[in-house]
Amino acid sequence: MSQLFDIKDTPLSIEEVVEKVTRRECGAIATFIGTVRELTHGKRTLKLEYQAYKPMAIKMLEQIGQEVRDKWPGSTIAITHRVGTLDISEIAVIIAVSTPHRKAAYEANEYAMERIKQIVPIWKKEFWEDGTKWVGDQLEQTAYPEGKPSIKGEEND
Amino acid sequence: MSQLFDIKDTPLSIEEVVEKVTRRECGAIATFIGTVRELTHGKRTLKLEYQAYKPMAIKMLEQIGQEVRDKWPGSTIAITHRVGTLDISEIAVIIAVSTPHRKAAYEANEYAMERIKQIVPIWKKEFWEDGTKWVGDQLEQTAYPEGKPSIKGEEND
Amino acid sequence: MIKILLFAELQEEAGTDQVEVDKAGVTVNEVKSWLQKQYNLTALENTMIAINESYADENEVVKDGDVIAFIPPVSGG
Amino acid sequence: MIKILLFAELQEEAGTDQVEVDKAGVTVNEVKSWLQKQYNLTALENTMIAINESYADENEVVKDGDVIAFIPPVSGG
Repeated sequence: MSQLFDIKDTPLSIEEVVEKVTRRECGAIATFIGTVRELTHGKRTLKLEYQAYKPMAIKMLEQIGQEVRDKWPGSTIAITHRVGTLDISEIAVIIAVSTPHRKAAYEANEYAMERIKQIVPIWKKEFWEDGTKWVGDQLEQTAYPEGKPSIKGEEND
Repeated sequence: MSQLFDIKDTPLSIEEVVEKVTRRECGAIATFIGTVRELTHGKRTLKLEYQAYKPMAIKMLEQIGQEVRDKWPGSTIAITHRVGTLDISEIAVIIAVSTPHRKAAYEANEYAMERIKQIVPIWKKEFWEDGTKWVGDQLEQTAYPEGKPSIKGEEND
Repeated sequence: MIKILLFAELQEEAGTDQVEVDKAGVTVNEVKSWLQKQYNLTALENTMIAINESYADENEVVKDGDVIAFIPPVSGG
Repeated sequence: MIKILLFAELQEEAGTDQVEVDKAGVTVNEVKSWLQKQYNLTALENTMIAINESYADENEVVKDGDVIAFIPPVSGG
């Protein structure tokens, strides 16, 4: 099997990520697809650039996978994040979670997305008509409350 | 654009349904993929057959779409349901919802799935090693509380 | 004439997926009773009714040309 | 020798994505102060630290061969 957690610099395939979590004993697959949005608070984005600290990002994605399997036994999760330059509507991230039953698939998927925004070393640079900026801190924490991102996930229980 | 709500008797494509809801102003797409699960309460399913009252099923899917757009302004939803004979792990239903922001995409998706199970005239026949059965009433309501399925969705607010 | 549509186990019990019958002017409930006797159906109890593709009340009176669908508890998704 | 990795705006400010420097035996915090002066960095304040691909405390002492990554607030997803 191809690896469940991946960082790629080429366009992402939804079918490919879903395929990784499809299992005979699971009836539900929830996916989240993050795409490049043109307008944020009325401001027009021209394109985005994503950069990753790739080996650590994959380790952190694997850690999120472990957290998800611990919290939702019987679940399988795969995450692929894109890096490089992305145009509007291109896919930046795909999270797929399969579970025997539906409710857990949604919950685990949402949990994984929250955790990505907390601990995975990936950065986004916005390109607007009037400039560029590396965006940090989308969760609007002005500093990590404990001086570093929670790497255990307690606050999400 | 191909129609947002569809009933098909051939294998479903995730990319095709996601494509229908991808928009420049949306950054989040949540999908739900229902697949044929082999084991339910330890009992082995060999295959499933889905039957639909197709014109009414499409009307009900369209109604769910309207409910979703009313509840989550700015969202776009597409649903395709398969009919006919399905093997284990084949896709029975795909729901895709795009929204400007993430939280609403998950919520609207889950809402749509609940509503499908309440009002859309589609039936599933289980094939086991020792027999077959048309499955009804998965929500374990022994009768519709008001004598018919809620067609307005009040109980989900 | 009205057209009656049957699905899932009702279709299998009746051995047909549709019936045309001269029942205009009676209530849905009366159509249901007739159907139950005619085909000896066991699964009509929790069945919902749709008239012309919209859910309807059992007390509604059917008109000539109406399509009456008997809808067992649904199990899509 | 230790290897320092820089990302996002830190990389652009410093004009490089990695620096090798003879700083084994000092704390992460001291490496950070050195880095800030050396490259006149403005964005180090809310930065997290990883040693050998795991988040680490600023008081940890770096060893020869360690890879120290300065991690600005992340914005993936």
